[in-house]
Amino acid sequence: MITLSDTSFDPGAALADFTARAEGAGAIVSFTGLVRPDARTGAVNTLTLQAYSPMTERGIKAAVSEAETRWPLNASMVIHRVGDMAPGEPIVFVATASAHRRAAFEGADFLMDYLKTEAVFWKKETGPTGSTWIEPRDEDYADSARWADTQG
Amino acid sequence: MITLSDTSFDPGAALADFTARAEGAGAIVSFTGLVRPDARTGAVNTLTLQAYSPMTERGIKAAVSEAETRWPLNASMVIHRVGDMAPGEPIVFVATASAHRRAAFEGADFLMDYLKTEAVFWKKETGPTGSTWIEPRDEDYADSARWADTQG
Amino acid sequence: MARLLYFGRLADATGTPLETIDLPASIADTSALRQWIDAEHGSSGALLENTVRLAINNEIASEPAPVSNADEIAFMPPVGGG
Amino acid sequence: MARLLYFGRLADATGTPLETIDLPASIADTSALRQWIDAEHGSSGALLENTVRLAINNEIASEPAPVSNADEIAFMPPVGGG
Repeated sequence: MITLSDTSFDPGAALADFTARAEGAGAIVSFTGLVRPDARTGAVNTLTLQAYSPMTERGIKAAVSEAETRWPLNASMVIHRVGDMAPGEPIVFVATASAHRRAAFEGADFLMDYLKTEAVFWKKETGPTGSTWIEPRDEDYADSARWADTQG
Repeated sequence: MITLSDTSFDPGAALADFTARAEGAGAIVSFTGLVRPDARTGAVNTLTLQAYSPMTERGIKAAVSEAETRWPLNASMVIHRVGDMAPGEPIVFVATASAHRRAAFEGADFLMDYLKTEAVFWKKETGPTGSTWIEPRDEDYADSARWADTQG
Repeated sequence: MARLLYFGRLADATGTPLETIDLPASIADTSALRQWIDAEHGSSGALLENTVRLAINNEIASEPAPVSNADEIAFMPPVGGG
Repeated sequence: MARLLYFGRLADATGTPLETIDLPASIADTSALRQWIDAEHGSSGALLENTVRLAINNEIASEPAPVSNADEIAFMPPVGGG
């Protein structure tokens, strides 16, 4: 289940829904990303995320399919904000369910690496000194490259 | 925050509480363990967990302290059930908050390895053919040993 | 009419996130489109950069690719995740 | 009076999870306690196993360790997490 939402969402409610859906699973991992007040360009009042539908959703669906191929997941869920967000607001929620904890952890970690490095989003930070569009940095690619080792 | 609870708890409510407490964090990872209907000894109607207070809590606190030494965590939370549980009920909830996702994932993973392999609990599965006390198996130790590499 | 989308900093470079425009007959591929629209908007080469990818009708293009007056064409700076 | 706790399968082996008992004067250390209480309950050696650890007043004991009639003594099979 993949949702791009232009309004705020509640990670606790998302986990409650997901847990109710994940019948028979023994392990559920969730990741919640929140807007930090001290992002890359200094103090941040507003984080803006742009997506390009349906390309953005298609990419996330492909990452979810890859995760479900690599790990035995009973269920998975992605909620991603778009639009303007304030510090402390949730940006992203990912949950995975599996029989055992290792698969649930690795599946969620993999999806987050995709979402934070390759997903089709453009990101702008607005602070007291103005707005800056943020483009990828090397550290992001290093995280994502961890998964390449286990491929093929 | 460490809680041993002899009544059922709601992982969604726990994550909502934790997220509210984790001010300034950018990344929150949660793990929820649920009673599976198909545990080690076959069909399971009831899982029973025994703790020895305060030794059990003391061990969990030490693991939380170690996690907070190893990773820059803003906050962490452990809720663990004791007593009788039915399939689908939450057994354990762990949450970690950090500035970045790698620390939050690894801190939660480390705490779960402690809780599933070394924590002071005794576990009984009761199914149609009777009750069995479950003692450690090798696979559990392999997971926990992963962390030894990064020690010292 | 072609629908042109400018994502991220490219909306600042062109002054608009989105426009519907009649492509001149001379604009038959992505290479010609980049040159022409960058000049139209006075974007100082922002639309010519190699790291800016084009998507035609929501699919990443292997450039140069043909463009037509019915296409939705997106100018995409590097995506960096959410 | 000493307070004896039997965790996990040891409650099945002794027939009780918990008892308060007057230790005979001859029972001065964990080794003597294990022998005596295993015989008392007819536990067929379950309380003598090396993998069964003893905790005295909520601290794991390095055996043999002295025991007194005021102690809480727990018999603990291997712990396997939750």
